[in-house]
Amino acid sequence: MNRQTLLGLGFLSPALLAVVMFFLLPVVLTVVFAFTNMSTSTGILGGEYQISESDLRRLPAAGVREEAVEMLAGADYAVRADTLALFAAEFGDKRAQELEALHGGASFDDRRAMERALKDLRRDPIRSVRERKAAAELFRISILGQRFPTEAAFVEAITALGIPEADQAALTEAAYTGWTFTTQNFELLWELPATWRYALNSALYVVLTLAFNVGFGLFLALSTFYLPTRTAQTFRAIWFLPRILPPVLYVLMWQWLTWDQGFISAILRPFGIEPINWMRHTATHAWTFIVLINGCVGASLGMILFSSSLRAIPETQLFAAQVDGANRWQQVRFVLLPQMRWPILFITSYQTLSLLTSFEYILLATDGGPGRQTEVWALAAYHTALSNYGGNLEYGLGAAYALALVIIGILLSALYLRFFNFRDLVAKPRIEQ
Amino acid sequence: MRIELQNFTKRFGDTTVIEDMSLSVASGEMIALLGPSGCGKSTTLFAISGIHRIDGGTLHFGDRDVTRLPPQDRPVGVVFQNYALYPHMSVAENIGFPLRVQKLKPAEIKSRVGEMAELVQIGNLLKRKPQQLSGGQQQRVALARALVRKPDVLLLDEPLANLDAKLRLEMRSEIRRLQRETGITAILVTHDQIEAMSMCDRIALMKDGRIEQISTPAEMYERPASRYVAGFLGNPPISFVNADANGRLAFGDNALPLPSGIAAQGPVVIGLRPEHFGPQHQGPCVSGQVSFIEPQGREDLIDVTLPDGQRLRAIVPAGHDVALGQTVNWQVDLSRIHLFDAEGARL
Amino acid sequence: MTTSLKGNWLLILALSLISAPLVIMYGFQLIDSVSRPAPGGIIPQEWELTNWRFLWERIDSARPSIWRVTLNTFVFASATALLVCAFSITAAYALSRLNFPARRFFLAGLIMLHAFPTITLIIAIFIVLQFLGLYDSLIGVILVKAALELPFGIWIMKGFYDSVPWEIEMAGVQDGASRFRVWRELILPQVKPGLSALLIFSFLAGWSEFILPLVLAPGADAQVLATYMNAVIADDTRPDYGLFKAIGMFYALPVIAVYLLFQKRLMNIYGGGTKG
Amino acid sequence: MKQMTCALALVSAMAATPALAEDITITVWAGGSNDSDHYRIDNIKIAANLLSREAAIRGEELNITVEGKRDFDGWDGFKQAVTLGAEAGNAPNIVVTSHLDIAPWASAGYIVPVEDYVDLDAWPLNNVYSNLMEIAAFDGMQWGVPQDAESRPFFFWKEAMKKLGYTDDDMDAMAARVEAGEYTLRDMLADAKKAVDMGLVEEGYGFYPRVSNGPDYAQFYQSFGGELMDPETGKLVFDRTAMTEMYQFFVDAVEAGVTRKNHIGTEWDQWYSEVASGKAAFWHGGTWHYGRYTGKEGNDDFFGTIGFTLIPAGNEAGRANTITHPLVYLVTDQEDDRAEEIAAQLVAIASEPRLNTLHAIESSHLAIGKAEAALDLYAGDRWASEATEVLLPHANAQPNHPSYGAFSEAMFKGLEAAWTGVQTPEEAVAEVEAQLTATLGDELIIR
Repeated sequence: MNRQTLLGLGFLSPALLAVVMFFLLPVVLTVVFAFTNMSTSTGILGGEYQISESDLRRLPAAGVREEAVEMLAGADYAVRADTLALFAAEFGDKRAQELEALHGGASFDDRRAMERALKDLRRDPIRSVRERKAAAELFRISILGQRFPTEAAFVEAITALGIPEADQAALTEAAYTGWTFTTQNFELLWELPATWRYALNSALYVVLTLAFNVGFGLFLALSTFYLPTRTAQTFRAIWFLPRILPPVLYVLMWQWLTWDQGFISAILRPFGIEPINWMRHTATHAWTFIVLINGCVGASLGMILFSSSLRAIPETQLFAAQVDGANRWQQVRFVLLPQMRWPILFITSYQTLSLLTSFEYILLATDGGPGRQTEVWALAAYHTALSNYGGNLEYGLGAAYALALVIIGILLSALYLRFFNFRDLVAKPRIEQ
Repeated sequence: MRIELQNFTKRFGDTTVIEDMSLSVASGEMIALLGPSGCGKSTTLFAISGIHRIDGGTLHFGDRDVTRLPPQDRPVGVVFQNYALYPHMSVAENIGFPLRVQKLKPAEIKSRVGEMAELVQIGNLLKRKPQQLSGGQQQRVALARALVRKPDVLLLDEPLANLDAKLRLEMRSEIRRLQRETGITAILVTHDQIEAMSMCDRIALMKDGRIEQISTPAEMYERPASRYVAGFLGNPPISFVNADANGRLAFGDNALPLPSGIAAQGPVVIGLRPEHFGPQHQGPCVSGQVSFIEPQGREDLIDVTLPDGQRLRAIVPAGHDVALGQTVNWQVDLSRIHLFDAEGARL
Repeated sequence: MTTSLKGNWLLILALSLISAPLVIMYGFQLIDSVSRPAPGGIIPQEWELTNWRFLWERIDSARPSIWRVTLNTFVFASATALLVCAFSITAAYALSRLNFPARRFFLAGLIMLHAFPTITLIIAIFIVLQFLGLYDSLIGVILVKAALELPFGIWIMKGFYDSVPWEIEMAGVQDGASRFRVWRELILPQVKPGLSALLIFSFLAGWSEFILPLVLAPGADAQVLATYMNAVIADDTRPDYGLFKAIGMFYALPVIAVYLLFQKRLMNIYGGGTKG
Repeated sequence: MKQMTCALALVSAMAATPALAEDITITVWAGGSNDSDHYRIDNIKIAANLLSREAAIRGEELNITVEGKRDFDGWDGFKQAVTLGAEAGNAPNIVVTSHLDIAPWASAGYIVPVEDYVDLDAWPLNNVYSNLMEIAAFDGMQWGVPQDAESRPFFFWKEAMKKLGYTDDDMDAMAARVEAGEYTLRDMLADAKKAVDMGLVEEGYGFYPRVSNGPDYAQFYQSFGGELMDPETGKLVFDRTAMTEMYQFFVDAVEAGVTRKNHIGTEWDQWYSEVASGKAAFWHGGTWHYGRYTGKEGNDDFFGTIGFTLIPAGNEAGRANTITHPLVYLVTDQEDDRAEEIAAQLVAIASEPRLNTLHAIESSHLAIGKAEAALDLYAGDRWASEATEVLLPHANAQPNHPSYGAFSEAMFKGLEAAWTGVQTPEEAVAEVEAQLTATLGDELIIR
């Protein structure tokens, strides 16, 4: 390994580490999660083993025989010889004898009842709540509602209950509270009508916004191109700000513009137009503003890129065109536009991907409303996995949504490799030693 | 310092650019690598400088094998076509950089930079930044920087390409002067035959990664080793005429006697420089029709189209009375014609 | 191409009309922060500074002080910017100029990442952060944000390195300097404009970031202005556009200042850097 | 079992070693809480003070620091923060949240049952209304303790009603008529239409519902005969007819010009100021709205201007109802069992009537226990006592089921689609059904 190799790898390694940690690993994890049923209920980091009351009715469907289910059900707490012996060992024979006298042979449905029974001890009462709870626990004969951290502990417990070995595997599987591997997410995506709508929304969003971005960016670049420098700069500044203003603030401005008591409503009121929430009145309204909000951000990028490539076109060409009698529109149509094919192509391809995966502005503006009409795919992924009113975060399903975008992202960026003229990019360094 | 490049081979990926080339440059000699772009002359230069790895063969400076040395360790100074001055450094810092790398004391750097600046005559510019200099001044700074650490070899990569015509003339002699004064072994890469001929002791004419001929400028002009060499040197260029050698050289209605000592049979190519053809010479005649006259002041260039459609060019002193369309029967200086076989090798 | 104002009045009129909504929004952003409009109207009635009260008092006992949040935001944005720049200048140089195994592979990877939908990875990123024990900490969000900005930063810096003439590098090497020294003393000074543009750009990106702190650092200790402001807006019992706008103004001031100061360089990065 | 063995070990350890100074920090996160809800956190602080004093008397030194946080980015942000925090192992010790979170969080192991640490039969927990305690239980275990109670009444603007021809007596009898099912949502719609037609309120302001998703909409589902959970099997119930009729009701309201088509998403600020000042004839809200109307919105004569009832029945199959959606104190699973124990004890103390009354009156919520009604502060508050009387006995709650969140979400999205005219009620119901069948599978009963 020569010095250049060492230096190259050394220079690359900090960035490489960051990329591996926060790109590569997450991509792999996303793929894995997409094949799981991970959610708030299952937790992320693995689960424990528990049979709850409501699980009992699910067990037959999971392949556990009725006899086994019945063994699991039944009374929870029992005062009988073996449990009393345990109690005696911890809390003394005298208490055990008194309890046997009071409740010997009794069984209780829940711990609360068991605790009440323990309170009946008069001669040497257990005063501390914690101790009484610990004592009640000694009489537990059911495993319902108990969590076992490992499979081994759970199997031991059900074996102790006498569950036949034939049922143990199915029961253990059903008792696991963590996530498991499944392809259900994809079936679900396929079946849900909403999925298709989100995909359609995404397509609509990308196409409309992109058209606005490119068209408007081009218009801004061309029109400011012909203006005196100062005037052009002013307009460029106006259109550049949306790009660098924090999204939270930028969307707030739009909300102020559009809400019932906002600017548009106030302006139109004297004309007899009832104030409405212009951003959320109908799906069309919402789409219009989604496109405008995102479009104004995107158009600035187009404007700047196009402006700089316009500046690169030699002025003499325009003089020549003027001499040839071309008016401005003809200059634009026949001289300028044909030379901007490459930047237009770049903006289009680059923004397709970023629009496809961006949802920040939509989240802040309409949050997908009204009626899921502006819920795009990426936002659906975010909502499903990380944010919904119900608080039930479905990481697995969300990852499946995200996976679709990841795959599209990889495919599209592979395509861009061709656009970006990869051969030139990887031209060998000219110093060889 | 003598440079000995032996069996040099260079590949970029799968394409072999230079194969099995040898070149030796005597100590204190200045040699030109001349050729059209893409002939491998810059590649050879970069291989000697160490920037390109040598894929096959060896390179010796004197007795020292430098084939595997990185460029940092080779006693070589390079002047690049665009001078590659460091834009953020002043002239003095630019020239002093190689010394700073060698960790010399600031005082010594200063004195050597001053010395070098005097040598290239830019002593008054030391505080300027490169962008404040004219092309010729930048050139001088680049030379000074290349020479300051007293390298054994000076490599010049198209050093005059970025200068205007007048400066080019001036720098031509300036570089030659510096090379002579320092006695350094120098290699000049150029595609300009005049530069090569006027500045160098010897010229290596390259084609497709090979050295076509290596000799002094006069020798190369007088006795080109191949049709290619003959065609490359000379302005206005040499004219070629296809002829059939059968005891004499026949082409169309014209024929020339075979020069003495040359035995040839079958198709050959005659090379005839314009200055050896015209009404003012002694020798056998060739007739044709004047098809073009280009006045040059002191003399005129006149194209003569032969009956078989081939064309010869002549330099005729001004004041002649030749008219366009006129049929002429002009002499050829037979001792100066060059004969090449069908493959282009000199006969 | 510059021409006189006179011949362009139609163009200017059209542009002004189209720009009006944005200008109105900017204008009222400022006006509403220091005035109180009539109910249901838009014309300012009184001029007052009460909307700016958040600067000297807590608008809600549960919210951290604005200064604390501003400090967080500043730390977040500057640390992100520094990290991005530090990692980008080395990695981009290696990719642009150095010969090492698998360079092609890294370059292809860079282009992929450059266009990659990063935000879709946020669930998985959470897991990684929590594995590192950096969830709900400013450091964690800084690392993630910096990592997500890196492909862009490397891309930009590579563009700037690519435009430095090879001869400078060759001359340096020929002058006896090591590659590292050539990079540090000869090449780095040439890409300074790119570096400062990237620094500004990453700072602004960090300053504006919303989703990452929202998801990865919900605790009060790591709150930044974006999440702070959004929380104030989301608090449905006391919406107060005047207050929002004042906070928004406060939030936007550094952005505008940076824009005015470094306009050219910012345009530089958008204009020149992203070209393939 | 593990917890219990740990606990046992701890108990014995504590008995064996002499008392040392113990410092512990308890963090409390409260979701959906505003300034007026500060007692959700402050009561834990007071409880910490009390617990320390109790310890001091026993001769132990127990220093508890309570750190509270309630400035979250809405409920979504709060729940996200708690779940991700729990996954990352730095969840707060106590969370104040919707009882609906118990099911998913219990399954995930984020929370521990309070019944493991406190005596439910002892004061003050035995004072808490048992139906509220039931709401904080899941799968046979008591996971949390109700933090407050509320209910979601139907409101009407008295002046508008008067102009519609209702006398004061009629209005006083309204609550009873609604309860008896004599005055239904359809009657309300007719009245609201009249109010719009007569110009008493602007178009779209006849019936002015909640502007975002919330438990409120489950009430309308119940009004049309819908049932949320099957008590036999514990599965969620999707009643096609009830759902369709409920959607249809809102579509009709829009078509009649009584409700605005773009109503969902209206700014809360605007909504509050409008309903509190009589811009709307009928609306519905929560008991805590009283505080907002009389406070910030400046309605000085609440009882003179606003009447309230249960949510009226929608049809024969349905019933007048109201949903209480109490927030609960939950104790999260921690490495340190001692922290869980202290947290649970603090929750118990914070449920003392006096402490809870502070919160109830300050934030216009209802009492969680019988004894509170006897306290001067509570009894002296007309709203609290009247609302408790009219509403609380009829209040039911949404079911604690791991998938109820998805159910509620889907139901509202469908409603929104029908309401805004994107789909017909039938289409919307069909889509919601398809989605719920796919996501809930066996856990859903379709009727």
